[in-house]
Amino acid sequence: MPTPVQAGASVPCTFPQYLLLNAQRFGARTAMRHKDHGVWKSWTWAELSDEVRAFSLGLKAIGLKSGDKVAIVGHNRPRLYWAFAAAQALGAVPVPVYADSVAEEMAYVLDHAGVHFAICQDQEQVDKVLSMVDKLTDLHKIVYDEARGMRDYDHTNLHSIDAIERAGREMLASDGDAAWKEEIAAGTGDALAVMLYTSGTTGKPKGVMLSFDNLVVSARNGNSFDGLTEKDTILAYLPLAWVGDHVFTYAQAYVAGYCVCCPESAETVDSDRREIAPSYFFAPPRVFENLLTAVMVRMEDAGPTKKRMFDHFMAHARRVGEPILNGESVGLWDRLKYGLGELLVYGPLKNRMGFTRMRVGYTAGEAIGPEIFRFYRSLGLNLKQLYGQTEASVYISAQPDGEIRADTVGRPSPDVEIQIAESGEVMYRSPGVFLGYYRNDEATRDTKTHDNWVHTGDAGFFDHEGHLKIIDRAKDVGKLNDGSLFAPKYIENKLKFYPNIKEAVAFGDGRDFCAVFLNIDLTAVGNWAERNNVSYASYQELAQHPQVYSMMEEHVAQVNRDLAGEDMMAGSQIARFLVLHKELDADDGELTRTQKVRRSFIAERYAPLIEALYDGSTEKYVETEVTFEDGRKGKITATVDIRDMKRLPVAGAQKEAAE
Amino acid sequence: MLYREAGDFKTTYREDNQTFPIKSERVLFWAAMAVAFLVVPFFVNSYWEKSVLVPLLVWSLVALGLNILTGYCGQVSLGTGAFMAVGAFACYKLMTAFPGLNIFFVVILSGGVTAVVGMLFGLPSLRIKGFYLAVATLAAQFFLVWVFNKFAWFYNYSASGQITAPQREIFGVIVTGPNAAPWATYLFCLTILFLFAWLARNLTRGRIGRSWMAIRDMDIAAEIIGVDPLRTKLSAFAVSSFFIGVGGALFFSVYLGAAEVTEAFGIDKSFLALFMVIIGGLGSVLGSFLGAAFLVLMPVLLKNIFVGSLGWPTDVAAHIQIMLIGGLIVFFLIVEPHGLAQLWRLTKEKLRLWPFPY
Amino acid sequence: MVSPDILNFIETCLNGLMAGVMYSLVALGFVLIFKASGIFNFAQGVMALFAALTLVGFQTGQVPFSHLINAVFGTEIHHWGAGMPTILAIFLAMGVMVLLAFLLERFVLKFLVNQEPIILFMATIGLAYFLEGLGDLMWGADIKRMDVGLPSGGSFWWEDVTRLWAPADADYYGMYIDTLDVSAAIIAVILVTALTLFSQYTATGRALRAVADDHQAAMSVGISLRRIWVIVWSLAGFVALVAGILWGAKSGVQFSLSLIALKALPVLILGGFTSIPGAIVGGLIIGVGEKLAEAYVGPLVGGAIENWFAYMLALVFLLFRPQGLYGERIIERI
Amino acid sequence: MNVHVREDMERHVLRADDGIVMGEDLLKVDHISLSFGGVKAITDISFDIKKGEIRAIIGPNGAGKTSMLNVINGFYHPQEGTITFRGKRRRRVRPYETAREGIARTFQNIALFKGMSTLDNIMTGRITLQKRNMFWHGLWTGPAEREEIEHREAVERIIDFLEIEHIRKTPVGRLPYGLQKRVELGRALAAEPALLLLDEPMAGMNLEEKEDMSRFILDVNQQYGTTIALIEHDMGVVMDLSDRVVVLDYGRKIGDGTPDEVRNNKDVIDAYLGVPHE
Repeated sequence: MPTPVQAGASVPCTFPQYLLLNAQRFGARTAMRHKDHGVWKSWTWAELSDEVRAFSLGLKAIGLKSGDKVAIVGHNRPRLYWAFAAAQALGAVPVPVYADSVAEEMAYVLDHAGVHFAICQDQEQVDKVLSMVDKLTDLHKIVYDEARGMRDYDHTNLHSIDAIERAGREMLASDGDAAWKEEIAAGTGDALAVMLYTSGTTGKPKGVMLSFDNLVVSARNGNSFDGLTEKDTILAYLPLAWVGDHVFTYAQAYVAGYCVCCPESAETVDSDRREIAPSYFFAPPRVFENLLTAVMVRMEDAGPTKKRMFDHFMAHARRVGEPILNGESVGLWDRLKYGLGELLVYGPLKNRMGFTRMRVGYTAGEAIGPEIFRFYRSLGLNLKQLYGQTEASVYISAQPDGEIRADTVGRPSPDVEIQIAESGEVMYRSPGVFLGYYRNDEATRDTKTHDNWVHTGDAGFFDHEGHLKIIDRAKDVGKLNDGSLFAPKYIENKLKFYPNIKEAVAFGDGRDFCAVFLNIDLTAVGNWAERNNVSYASYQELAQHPQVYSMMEEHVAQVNRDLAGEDMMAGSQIARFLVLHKELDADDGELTRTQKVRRSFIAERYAPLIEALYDGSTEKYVETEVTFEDGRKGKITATVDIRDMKRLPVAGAQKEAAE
Repeated sequence: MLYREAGDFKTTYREDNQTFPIKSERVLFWAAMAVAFLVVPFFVNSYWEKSVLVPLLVWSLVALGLNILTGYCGQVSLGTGAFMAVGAFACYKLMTAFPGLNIFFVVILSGGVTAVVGMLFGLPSLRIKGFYLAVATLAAQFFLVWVFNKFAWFYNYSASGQITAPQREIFGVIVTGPNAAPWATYLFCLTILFLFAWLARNLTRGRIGRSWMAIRDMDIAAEIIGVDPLRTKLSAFAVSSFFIGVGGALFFSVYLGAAEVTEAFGIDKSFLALFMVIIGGLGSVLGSFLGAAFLVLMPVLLKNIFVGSLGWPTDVAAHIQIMLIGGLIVFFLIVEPHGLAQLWRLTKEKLRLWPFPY
Repeated sequence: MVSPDILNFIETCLNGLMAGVMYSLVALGFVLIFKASGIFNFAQGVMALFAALTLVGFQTGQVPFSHLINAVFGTEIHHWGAGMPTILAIFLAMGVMVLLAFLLERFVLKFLVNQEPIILFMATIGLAYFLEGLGDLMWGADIKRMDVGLPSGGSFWWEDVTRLWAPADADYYGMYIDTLDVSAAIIAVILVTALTLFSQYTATGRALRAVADDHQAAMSVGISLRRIWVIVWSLAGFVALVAGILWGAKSGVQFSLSLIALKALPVLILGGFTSIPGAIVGGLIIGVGEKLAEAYVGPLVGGAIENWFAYMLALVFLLFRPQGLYGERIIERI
Repeated sequence: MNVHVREDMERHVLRADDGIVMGEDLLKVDHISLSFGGVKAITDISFDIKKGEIRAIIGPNGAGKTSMLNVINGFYHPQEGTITFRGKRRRRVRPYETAREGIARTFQNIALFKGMSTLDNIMTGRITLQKRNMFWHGLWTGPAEREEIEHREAVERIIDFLEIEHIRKTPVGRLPYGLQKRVELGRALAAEPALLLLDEPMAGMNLEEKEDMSRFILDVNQQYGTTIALIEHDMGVVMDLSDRVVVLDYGRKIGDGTPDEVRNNKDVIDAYLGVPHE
């Protein structure tokens, strides 16, 4: 293990124990940075441990006790991360909540978890909690980080972290921290560490209970798998309530002792990442997609010479970049040319994206478009895929260095056992397997077998190299009426590779053919429109523009060509498509908070459109209800065009097999 | 393209505020300084010293001074030649009156004298603005040159009306007079320029610089938010004249050796300096250097081409040269009115964004 | 009978007025361009030099660029062999100035629209360098005599008349006045009057004034800014030609002729950059003031004060009246 | 409990400690008349601004509102009348002197320093609080740098307050109008003024920007206890924001009081409905 625990000391099994250990072994190393007021403020592990102690003692002073649930609401702020350890040190259980969830969603979680304390980032979050305070019978205290705007609030049960830390320091001065440390030392690994509410594609969120053992072992395995040490750096920009963020920027950081950097605000993430240049980076495919789209869009505007140079070197990178990264043998001339490309294109590109120092990068959550994945790999970035779940404390399978495939999610992670059920569903068993769903034994029983095997809900199989391949959600994989396999996500991902397509939803299960909804990417298509003098007044008008349709038609045709070339998927070529008149939006419930498509909801909401796809009409008039940013509701109407696509002949052998 | 900024983050305001915030630039700068201080002196000969390096250094200093007044504080001055003359004559009088005084201090004191004179002529700036002020500074130009011409005390009653720099040394090394070695005069000027560039950077980066720029950008608003216009403008005149005075002192004592006021410090010098700051870039320390380099090196280059390579008569070459310089100035103003410094900034921005166009 | 002192004073004033008219003439060139385009044209003086050089060149039949041609091809040409009548030469020179205005608009001004005044000002200094080099290259840098047939030399008649004004016993020989100055002044007055009439009573003149008042508005009513600029610069070229002839006839055509621009600057700050009457009255004040100062103050401080006196006069004046002679009181707004 | 705020209040009180209790007169103008070359801009106007309040000055175009602000901060000098600020009757002053006494303002037409970044513009607002002289600035390292950093910290708090982190180093000329207005408010706040004059802070803004700006103005008033006098045309905003309103018309005062009182004042209604003057 890269971070050997000192001989003689017992191996820590909780995060507060790791905190004290880190203060000792990495006392002078930077533990956390935060871009605040224009510069990166930083805390060493020793300072961090002091802050957490003061915070923790202060919380104790206002009545937080072991077993209490503490909601943590806000964006990636150092003090909210401290709140985790501060609460855990007292035996309390942190429950992070998505900061952008609306008051009702938040209230459900707070109520369901029965939180006693809510630690909020700012007035916005405090207001949300206060608006629902009547329903939250267990809630005693609200704590906030940024005081702005709350001068006139009733402060009987409202406290600022400043005040709490001050109280904590007073307590420390008068009583010392021996009792506090004893309490930490008494912590055990099997205790409940945190509760993470999964956003859930259907139904109400469920509270996944993870123990210290779950997290600590997973973190330790994760660190050793990728050789992460106290010298690494990570950017904390994903939602606190998401298991990935919790494991990568809290659990693994505490175990390895690496540095966590919090950006200044959501708008500055890109420039903050460039400044920090993290060595360990995690992002859902969407982030990589958006980055690539931005790259391509900007390169469209480059001068012809520069563009030709870029294209030339990118083509070269596609050819030799991955082999070089994988350590395969590549000719000297190709290597030299790749070196020149590094100087002219790859290096600057990585620099602009803030990936210059990235040693390990992961993407997960959804399948990433193979082209997108290869783009980053060919630049020389060690981007890998992993497959994980909240219930597994993230890791189920991951790609080891040098064994990277665009279409697999790698081998089982250390200490993880995987089996494929009869139904094709992937199941696993590991030390990271959750304790259960909070106050929902039924769901726990549905998901976890008595011998600790967990249903993932995903369909997949192992390829001949032993790599796990995920096709789709188990329940989403279906069949067309002619019996061909229909994996909607697979098709959607192929479509979404095109920068012009932001989102795609495929239909076909139990139907005669496959048909899709497309969402244009406003940035990319808008840019294209500007360059081609296509004028438009609204998203809707642009989406329905005939030229946009022809462009989409080309993309779909290409996807059909791809599909025709694959044994399993050839039958599910796209027969008809339409471009949606509005952008799919989480506020309207069409996407999850993690920006995943909610297929069934969409199918219901746009039923007339689906009907039109299958009844042969060439256009359809629809009315759609939308929610505006301020919460008001409105209606938009449109007549949506539908296009027919030519399906390429399926290879003869396949046809026979299907009959 | 050459910039790799990823991972270059600032943890204190001090770091955030440094002169070269990008690491590669810091390296480049100090490497250039090392070459200028440690390598060039070993290779400099009399031709390079007299026609390129020393004039370049001295004019850079003068341009820097004028840029403080015009570029940072927005007060256009056409009296630079005369202020250089003040520095030169102060230097001459000090050198001859106190032969024991170290030439370094003489030069600095000459700047001080010029600062006082500059402030005096800056007084009208409180009431007169824009072109009216520019023309008013011409009064200083003509008046001061007349004074140095008319009153023989200034040139110690020499028959020719010329002032001649006596030999002076620093740490035993001769830096003025006919016996000074090229490397010595070069290093002397370089050191002073380095010091003053550092000073200029310091003055322009903080409160003083901001108050100058506030007056420049919108004088009424500046006064309403608390900038005292008189003090601010006078301080700009003082600092600017200080720089120009030191430049004038070096121009006379190190570069020319002997000078006659109407010839050496005429209005053409005022225009030359103004061109340097405009071509180089108003409100930019770097621009002052670039502008000075352009206008010092261009004639040398042209002369080498026309007379050296093509073998044309010097008068024809001189005419073409002046035409070309005039044409180039107009060309530059059309292509990039914000000067070479802006061109550099844009290039840098391009390189930083590479391969993206924006 | 008048005392000789007073007569001397009057003589000085008269000479000052004469010089002043010439200053006004140059200043007028500045005002024309500044009003129409907001450009402070520092090249006005060099334009006068260039115009005069061209005129003399045509008159005496010089081959343009002969020095350059000789240098490049090793030839020895200088003159066509014959000159041309003065009046034709004047017309040709005027043609060259119009051509220059056209080229300027085409290659320089067009690109400098909407730049800051300081940039425009610097561009005209660049232009001044360019024209100076061009003039020298075309016609040579030697001092040339300008003779367009204007009378010159002191007027004996005026001397005789004025001698009688002094008491007979006074040691007074009459006032000296140069006939060249007189004819120059007369020409200048005619020109100024003509220009004023032009701008008041012709369509082009009205368009000119419209542009001066408001560029945007003028353009919106269909006045072509670019055409106006060519006209204005041609006019300025014409004024420069006249100034070049008059000053050239007086002191020869050479580089120092371009310095008359410097003479005009104090007139401008006194009279205002945009006021034609200001240019005239300012010129006269400066002319008289300068001559008086030279006569009465100069001896006290060692003479040769004409270089700076006008500036000091204008400066002191400005300190008490920042808006100039004809400007309106400035109310600052925010 | 409320530590952040308390600290900021203390800072403010240190500077504005003039012995004036909240709610008493901070500024009084008495019988002010101002004319330009015979044209009367303001005729015999008197009113007061109490410490801690938001005081609106309203009126139709040309009513003399901006001239009144210009008088208050010493840019115009009235021919008649007196101004009492912080209990002291003011002599004839230059605008930069009133700035030093604690009056800051924003302008109807944005008057930012176009050549500087957002950060530098706001730093310039602290010019009255910076003390180091040219000598120290020339040396930089040492007192001058320390002072600069100290003020940078204060400015960063304002940047945070106004939520303009992302444009910290952008030249202000490139910013959209609404943000420029915000930067200008930042520059005025940077002076930690006792009295803040806002000349049409919301002119030309869309609804959302107006809401933001209103929030900032209220926050400034509540959080820092800053007294604010503002000119604004949007009546809704004025009535929501201000504690008391003074109404001018043709350079005369025609109404003064709480928003409700003013709303029901007959002269005011006439003026706004355009009833001709007798």
